Amino acid sequence: MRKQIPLLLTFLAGTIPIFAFFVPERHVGLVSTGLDSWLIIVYGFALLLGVVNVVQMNTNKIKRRASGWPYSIVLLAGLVIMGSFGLLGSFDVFGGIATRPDGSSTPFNWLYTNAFLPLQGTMFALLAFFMASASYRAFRARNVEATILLIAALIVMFGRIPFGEMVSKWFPIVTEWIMGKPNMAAQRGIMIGAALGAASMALRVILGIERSYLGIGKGE
Amino acid sequence: MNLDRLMQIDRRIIYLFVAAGTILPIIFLLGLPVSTTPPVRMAFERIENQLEKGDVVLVSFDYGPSSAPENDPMADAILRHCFAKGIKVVVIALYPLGGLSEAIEELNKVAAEFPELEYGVDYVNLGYKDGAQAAMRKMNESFKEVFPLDVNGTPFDEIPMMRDIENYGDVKLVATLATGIIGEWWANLVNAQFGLPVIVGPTAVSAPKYYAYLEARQMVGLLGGLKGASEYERLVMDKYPRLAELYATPGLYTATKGMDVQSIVHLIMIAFILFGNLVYFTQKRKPRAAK
Amino acid sequence: MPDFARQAKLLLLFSRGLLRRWGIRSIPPETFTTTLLIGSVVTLTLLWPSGPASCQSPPADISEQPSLHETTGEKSEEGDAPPLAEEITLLSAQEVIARDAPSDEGGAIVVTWIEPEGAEELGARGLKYEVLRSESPEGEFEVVGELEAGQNEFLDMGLVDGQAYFYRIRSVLGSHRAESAQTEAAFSQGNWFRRYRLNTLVLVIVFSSLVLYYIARARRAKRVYIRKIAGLNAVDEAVGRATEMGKKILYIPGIMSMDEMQTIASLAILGHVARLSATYNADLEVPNKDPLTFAAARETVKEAYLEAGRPDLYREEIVNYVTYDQFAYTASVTGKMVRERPATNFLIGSFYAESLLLAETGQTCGAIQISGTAEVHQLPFFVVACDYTLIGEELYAASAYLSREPVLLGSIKGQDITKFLLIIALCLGVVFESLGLGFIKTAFRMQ
Amino acid sequence: MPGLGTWLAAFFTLCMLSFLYKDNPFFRVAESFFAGLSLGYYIGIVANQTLKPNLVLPLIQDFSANWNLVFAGGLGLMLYFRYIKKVAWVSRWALAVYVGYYVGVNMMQKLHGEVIPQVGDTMLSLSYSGIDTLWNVVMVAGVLSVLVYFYFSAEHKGAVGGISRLGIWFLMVSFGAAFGYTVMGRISLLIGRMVFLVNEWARPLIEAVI
Repeated sequence: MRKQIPLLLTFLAGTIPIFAFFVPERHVGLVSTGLDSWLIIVYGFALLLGVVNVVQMNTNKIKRRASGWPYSIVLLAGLVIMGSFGLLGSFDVFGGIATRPDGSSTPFNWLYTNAFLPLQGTMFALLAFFMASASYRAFRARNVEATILLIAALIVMFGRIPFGEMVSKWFPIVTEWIMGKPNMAAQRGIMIGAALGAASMALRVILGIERSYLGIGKGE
Repeated sequence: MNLDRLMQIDRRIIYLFVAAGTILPIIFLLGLPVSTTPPVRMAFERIENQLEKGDVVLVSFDYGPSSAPENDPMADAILRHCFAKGIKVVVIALYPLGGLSEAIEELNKVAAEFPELEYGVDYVNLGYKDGAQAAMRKMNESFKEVFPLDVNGTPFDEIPMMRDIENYGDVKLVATLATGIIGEWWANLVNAQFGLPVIVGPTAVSAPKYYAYLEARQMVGLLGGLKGASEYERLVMDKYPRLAELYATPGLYTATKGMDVQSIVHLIMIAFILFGNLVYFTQKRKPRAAK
Repeated sequence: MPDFARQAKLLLLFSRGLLRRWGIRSIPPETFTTTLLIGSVVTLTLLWPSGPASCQSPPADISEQPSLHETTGEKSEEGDAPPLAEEITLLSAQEVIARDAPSDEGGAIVVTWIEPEGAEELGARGLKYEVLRSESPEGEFEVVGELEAGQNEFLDMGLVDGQAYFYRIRSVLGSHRAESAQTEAAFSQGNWFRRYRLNTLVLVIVFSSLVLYYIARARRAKRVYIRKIAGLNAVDEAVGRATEMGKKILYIPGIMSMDEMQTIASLAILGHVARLSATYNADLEVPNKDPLTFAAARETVKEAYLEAGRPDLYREEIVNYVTYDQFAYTASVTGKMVRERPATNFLIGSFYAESLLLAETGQTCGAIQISGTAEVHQLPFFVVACDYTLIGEELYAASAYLSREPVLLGSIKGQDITKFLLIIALCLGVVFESLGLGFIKTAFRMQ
Repeated sequence: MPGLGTWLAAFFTLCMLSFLYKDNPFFRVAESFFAGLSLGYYIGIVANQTLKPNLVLPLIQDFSANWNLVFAGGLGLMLYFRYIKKVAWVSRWALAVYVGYYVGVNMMQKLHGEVIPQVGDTMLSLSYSGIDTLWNVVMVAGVLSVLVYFYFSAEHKGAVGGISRLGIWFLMVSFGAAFGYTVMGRISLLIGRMVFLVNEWARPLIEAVI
């Protein structure tokens, strides 16, 4: 019974949106959108699950003096500072979490602007470097496939900068063509295939055939 | 042997090149040649030839910090162009994630370059309004209802230049610097329904879809990404010596510099790829020759 | 009443039979009833009139109509229609019919009519139609819509289901007016099928039946052939390598939640990897960005260790949570890669910009990397930086491929046959389109 | 002199960039702080933008109209039953409903929103005059060959093998091109960070020092 109720719940919950997709009748739509708004709340609850785990792991690390434990203190400090500004903000302490009416920052917003955004932006910007090293290593004409990959990448990279246009006016034109025709065709092929794969997966989940995500083995 | 080592080049050497290729052009102006394209010239000529001193242009900040490197220079170039020509500017922000901070920052920066202009008379910042599409519709009836106060909290009626501006009818043009869907709304909603001419400055990624609007004449100009912005800079520099001087200021980030970075880093990457293949083939041929 | 009871019992038996077919062997009746009860309670609460989703407010719809009327009305006053000739015979619209709007949730009536003779010519001079509505045949008619000449259909929305409505069409040209006959009473109602989604319904039925058929066939021990997928053949070897080297296996299930099919596919593969790790006593770690995926991954790994007969090796730290931000998560995981130098990285699931950051760092750390995603925009980066990449559909086929379970393999076969039919349809569509016959393409139009 | 906020931002930017050289304590501090900070940030966001407006406020303001949200809250709480040994198995219920619902949504979305329109859009006419026909042939051939590549239950030999090979080539063109096309956007991001470091932090700092 412990294993079957979840499978039945999955089945019931899974048929609702499928039914609602074809049936315009108002009440059917209400069930579907209602369940949707419930699940947004459920998802909100889930975050705390992660927070609990992070706090547990890091306090353990500090207690055990595991290697790198001082960094756990840094992590928990970040969590406590930002988290408490955020929670207090929801009771309108410090003027909420956005900017105040006079344009000045709340503490939450100040940390967001001066710590969160630069950290996030820099991590994202590292990609420029990684693209350079990855392309140097991978774009080698080892075989037919790798050569095609290499040539397509080189043409498009040339076609995107003014220098390429100066060398030949064909670079931007060929670039647009590659992006619009063969690239588009391949992406469509991938999308159609993947969509069928996902739909088949969905069907297996609804029918309870695929259930490893619930931690329910095949034995039952 | 040596070639082997070249193949396994330390990635940090590549990183060093990329970093240098990014920082140096930001500090020193290289000024690689820029050729202009019709969509950008259309935008420039619209402001240059069809507007007169005293006309009003609406500039909408519809982007945030995430796309600032691309959109900032466009906003600056258009603001500078308007100010240099004596066109009055109404600035608004409709993008929720940081549109207002961009609007304040860029307008303050450019306005400081034109000390002869006066806030409230020659330019104004009406601030941010949420619900972009609704605000855009409502502005057709009344700017005042959408923006009762400016960004400093001054009531609409106490701003001298706003006395003559009631709705879109009193504005000659709107320029939107956009990262998301808001730019499209200016074209397919405001232009289509209210007939206000629109110039859009989108990011490079979203530029292709705007060509359709340009062809359908729902827009009067397009500045696609950094490239478009650098072309606009070239056009205003050629026309206004004062701006050319300004754009040569060392500490100023411009699209021309950004585009220099793009060209150089792209070329660095291409060079490394070609070099890698060169070494690969020389090495591959060697054993054969030995046989 | 006994009839009802018998039907209910039959339904129960039928559902249990179905479930048995799907491999759920025994369901105690009380479980089934409990679930049905829970289901009906949920349904009832959601159906409660003042539910959270009952935000459709008909008055809002109605209030929009007068404004529409207003603006168009203004235009017609300053309109640029040429002055009217004195002699003009304005005819009324013919055959005005009002009926429930099809394929909707109710509250709408569609009114159609045939334009009067000469409408085309008069249209150029500003002929308009006003749609008049009343709730009783003798009652007052009010204007609910205004249309230009050339149109002959009006959708009246925001109505009350079950209330009778009567319509007339008034032709208006300058000061001339001509009213049509009144329609019979029309009622709006909710419908039970969206007819314009018929093509999807057909696809769903064909697809599901094929999948179910081949599952049933595979159960009857018909072998299913699956082509080689290099990335999946490498899984066992990759886990073995980590065991030999005494180093970690890092499994990253993407950054999306359990509402994403790729995540579910990834967890199926994680189940396999975890079983292998348990068997070989390899060191597995699964860092998570999404909290629900984290919860599910825990269940998956725990069960896998149990199945492998090594519940003693399972530790809560195997599956851990990092943070909810995409890039903070990436920073943590790349840091972990550099410090702990895992022998094997699995990057399987839904990835965005972090794909290359993770894959490139893993590559420089010398790990064997097996990646898989259906995100078209991230595939290039995985292909470039990983040893093996599961592309799109290969990701979804993985659980069947790895487990070799007939039921799962059967579903792949069913999916392939659907693909075959689509290829045929595509070829036919191209041929007919080239011949100027667009009916196949029309059948694939999405609405 | 740059302000406190600018100093903080510059510090973290440099810490993150130092990872390019190698792992080091500065990066580790930034990385750990970032993990904690971002989690705290989302606690704030979830509390203020999901739980407060969707659950707490509706229940407080008008309980009689929104009482069914109690069930949503209950479902959410079920996730935590895993910490109570006796009822731990109930924690799967919430997950089951969540997965079930979105799996149903996904199935329709994929078949209706992806398969049907993408197949339909590929039904291109091959009877135009001139180059357009050739391009349409490329398009149709690309989609078909990639689909054949994804055909699992046939051996990729002979004709099927040949077509699927063509499919791989199309995939390679696409991957190479998409890679090259993305470079520009990534460099823009890097420019953003570098302009911040150079113009907003380093330059005022140097000017202040000199």
